[in-house]
Amino acid sequence: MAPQDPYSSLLRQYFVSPVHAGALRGEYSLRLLAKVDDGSGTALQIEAGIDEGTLKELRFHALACPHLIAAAELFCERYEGRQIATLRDFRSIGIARELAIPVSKTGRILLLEDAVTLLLQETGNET
Amino acid sequence: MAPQDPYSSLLRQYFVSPVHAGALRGEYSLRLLAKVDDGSGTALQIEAGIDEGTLKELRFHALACPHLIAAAELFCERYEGRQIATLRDFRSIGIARELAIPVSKTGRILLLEDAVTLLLQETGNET
Amino acid sequence: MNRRHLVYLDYAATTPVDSEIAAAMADCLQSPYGFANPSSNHVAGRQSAELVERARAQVGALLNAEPRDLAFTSGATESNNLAIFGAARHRAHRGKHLITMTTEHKSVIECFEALQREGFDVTWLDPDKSGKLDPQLLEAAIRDDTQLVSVMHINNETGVIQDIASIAAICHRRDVLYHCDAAQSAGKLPLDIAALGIDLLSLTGHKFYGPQGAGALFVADRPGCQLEPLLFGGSQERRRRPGTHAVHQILGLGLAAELALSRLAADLPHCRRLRERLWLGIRDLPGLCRNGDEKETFAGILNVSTAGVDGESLMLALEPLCVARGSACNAQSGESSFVLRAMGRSDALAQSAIRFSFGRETTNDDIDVAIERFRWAVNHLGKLRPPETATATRA
Amino acid sequence: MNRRHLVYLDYAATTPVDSEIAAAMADCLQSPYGFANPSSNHVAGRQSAELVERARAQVGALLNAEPRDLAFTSGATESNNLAIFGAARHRAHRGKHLITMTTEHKSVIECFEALQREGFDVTWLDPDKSGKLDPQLLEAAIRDDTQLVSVMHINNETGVIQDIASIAAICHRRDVLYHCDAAQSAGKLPLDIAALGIDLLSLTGHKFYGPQGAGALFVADRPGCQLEPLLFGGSQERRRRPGTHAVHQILGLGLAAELALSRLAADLPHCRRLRERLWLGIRDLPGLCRNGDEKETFAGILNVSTAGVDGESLMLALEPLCVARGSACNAQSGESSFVLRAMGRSDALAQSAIRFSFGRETTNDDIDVAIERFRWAVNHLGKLRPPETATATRA
Ligand SMILES: Cc1ncc(COP(=O)(O)O)c(C=O)c1O
Ligand SMILES: Cc1ncc(COP(=O)(O)O)c(C=O)c1O
Repeated sequence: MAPQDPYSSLLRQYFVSPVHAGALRGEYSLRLLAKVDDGSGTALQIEAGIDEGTLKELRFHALACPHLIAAAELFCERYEGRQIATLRDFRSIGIARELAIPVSKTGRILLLEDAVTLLLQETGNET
Repeated sequence: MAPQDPYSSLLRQYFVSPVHAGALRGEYSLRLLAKVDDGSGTALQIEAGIDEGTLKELRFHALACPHLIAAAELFCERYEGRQIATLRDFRSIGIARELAIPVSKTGRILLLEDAVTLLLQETGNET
Repeated sequence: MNRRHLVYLDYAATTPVDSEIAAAMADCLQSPYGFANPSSNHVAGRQSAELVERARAQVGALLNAEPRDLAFTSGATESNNLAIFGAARHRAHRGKHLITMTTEHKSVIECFEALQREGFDVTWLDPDKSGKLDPQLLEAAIRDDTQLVSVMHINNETGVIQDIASIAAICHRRDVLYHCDAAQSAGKLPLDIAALGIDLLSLTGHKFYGPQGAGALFVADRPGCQLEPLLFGGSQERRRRPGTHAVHQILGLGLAAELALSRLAADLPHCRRLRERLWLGIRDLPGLCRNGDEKETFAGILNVSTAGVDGESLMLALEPLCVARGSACNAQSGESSFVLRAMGRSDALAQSAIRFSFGRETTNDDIDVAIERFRWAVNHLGKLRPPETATATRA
Repeated sequence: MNRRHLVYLDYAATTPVDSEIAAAMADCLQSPYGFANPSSNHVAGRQSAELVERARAQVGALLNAEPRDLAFTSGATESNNLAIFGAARHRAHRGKHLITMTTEHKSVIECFEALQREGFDVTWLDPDKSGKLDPQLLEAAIRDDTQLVSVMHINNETGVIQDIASIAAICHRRDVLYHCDAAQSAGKLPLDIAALGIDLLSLTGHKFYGPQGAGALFVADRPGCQLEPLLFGGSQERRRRPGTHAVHQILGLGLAAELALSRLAADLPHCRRLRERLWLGIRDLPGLCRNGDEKETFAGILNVSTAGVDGESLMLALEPLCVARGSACNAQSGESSFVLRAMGRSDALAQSAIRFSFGRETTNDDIDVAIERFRWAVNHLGKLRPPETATATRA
């Protein structure tokens, strides 16, 4: 019942300084773009710069609530440098926990899972 | 609307020090007693010691609200030494004004008027 | 009349605010952001919301209740209205029979009267001569269509304590909601809501050293115990009670609850000693009798009637004592106490009743002034009394 | 987050308590007998009652109303509920048609919704795009069986000021009661109840530097303007509102009214200057638009929407500014503002709305921090926005 600050300090940090916001800066053999929206204003897009199966650079744009912005930033930070295949195991719930998103609001970041799934599909199409 | 102290300072004074409370002390050619009550607990009795048509001494007893006690005391003080006939003009409303009894409570001292009327009747019977 | 000479023995009408609580409330009012609206979704708002939730936990601890089952209100009058109208109307489809007592506080009685006008069927139970409810009477009054029983804990005029554990048990056995107006007992007697199994309980801060205008209603979290709200317009208090929270008020209520819990053990014997001293000092007066069960009466209240004395004159003669005739609620009207009448007192005795009530800050000196003044007043009025007027003590 | 860095621009949710008023309330709480129950018929009680009546006179002076026509309540939520339920139910035998607006405060809207469920027929008037009610619309909506019209004075989200003089005149001509929720205007705009001919008016202390939890309802003393009470149980407030008076609260409300009267002339231009400064500082931002009529809007509120920006993210980016999304009441739910939707704003624009509100203690520095922070936030979120996302300003 105690009214909590709905934003953890980690969430605030990623929200205020999303260093992965914006467009890709480098040159990559493969550039992928996943765009998703919820039909009522919230929109997320993730760009991946890929070389030899590695996510060399991840960037995002979002018109979204703080939770989704922070989640997108955390995702980009976490998966940069990893193999594409690791995306298969991605679940937004893990990020929700890390950012201490209240259970009632975890639904807000499911769009991130959709975007990642789309990204994986795109890589499948390309390879 | 301002909540007033329902008791004026004069009323308080007569209520706290009713020097005319009690029974007659002197010897008089005529002693009269008027007893009235309202049927629901309030009772007033006034005794008059009379010589040659003069109210030489007036005393009262009361089981009553503060207004009636103070009114009885004021009556006794005021009429002692006067001629019996002056009782004819007695109206409790004058005393109500002097004691600054709120209009909504002036009805409480009508019993005094009844007692005075009775006293007058008694003197009529006696003379 | 000089304030300094006043002796305040009207704790059952309202207690002084504990000085530390008053200071904390003042701090809250004056703090840079303590005032923010707890519903506001910004830093200052969340700080206020935390103050509100801390207070909720403090009140919960006093009652051994889940904090989330408490709704803050503007006082016990509102809590009683919300509980009684809310439960009766919410359960009206199941049945329309309600039970209460003739000696309840007006804020309970008048709700039931209004419900009667709405078509509910109310059984009014009388107390015995000592002011207590015989639980058997309650048991017998419950019918298949009974939905709600409201019986107070401590009576505000006499201090008589009802056996709420038995009452709650009977209600539960018969699947009837039990509401308890604990305005006079919360913070003064131990209360364990969970153990007692009370469904609805009203309290108010100003009866236990907290602020006026701050109360709470406990609503048990169990099926069937739901309320129609009385006020509409916002999602505060889980929609049970909308309106901007009065942060300083709720903070004061919470602190009063916390303080009460730590002072209960000391306050009660203190009151008992004071009452004993007072009673010993006046009991020999002619025509005097005590109202309410001698044993099962809250120690902070002594209610006495004096035969052959007018109540209003007695009150005036008692100045500068601050005491009550009946309760504060009917002080203005000058009616004789319906509580004492229901206990079988004669009208004459009921109208002479004086309630002394005291508490944490009352001293022996206060009691001694009261004794002296009361003796003087009764003697003074006794001298004024027409010689042959009846002074029978018994009703 | 350090309190000192907070900039409080949420005066429409609640104002800070004036420091002298807070001190006077603290004095009252701590004074030897300031706490007594005003219904108690003893010296201390009468002193409290005098404090209450002085406050009543102060509130009366603010409104040019007869003090005796004011009932103290726990705030505007309760005042609105009492006025609307009370009048509608009392006049139900004459007719069951009621009129209000879709942009009223929730504590008005939800009363009418509840009355609809009780069988009343409610006409909901929409404002025009500027947020104002066209009096012709009202005139046309009144029927022979119309009993009550409720239209607020200043809207709590947009600050839009309704033409209550015309509304009152129409209502009077048609023999319909007019209730005005003046929670946002009392103490901030001149209000002359006698001249306006308003029947029922609600106000609350915490919107004009008084305490939370203290309000009043004005009830005109004329035939036909009577109320069924909402709460029962005591003869306080001429039976319109029972319960022990919260003396310190009422005292604070009265002082706030007195202070407001003396500060009105200075407060308004101060707010106007602040709002101008704020608007000039942000109006060039891309996608920005102002909500509510530019002229007939209370100077203490500036409500703006920003296309292509998420409202919740904007709120967080604005920290440590304390501002509001919509109003405090729907802050928690995150719904987009129904007030702006009723004014024809798109959902996207409505949900990005930010209400800046300020007052007596707001400084130019506060405004400058707000400008800087708002510019940063809009730019920050603009950079995050997917490139092709629409940023159309108009609804
Ligand atoms: C037994 C009882 N119930 C209810 C109330 C009402 O409380 P409040 O005045 O805080 O509304 C009181 C006191 O006034 C009381 O003594
Ligand atoms: C227009 C309006 N009406 C009513 C209210 C309710 O006032 P309170 O919270 O004091 O009950 C408010 C503020 O909360 C308001 O802005």
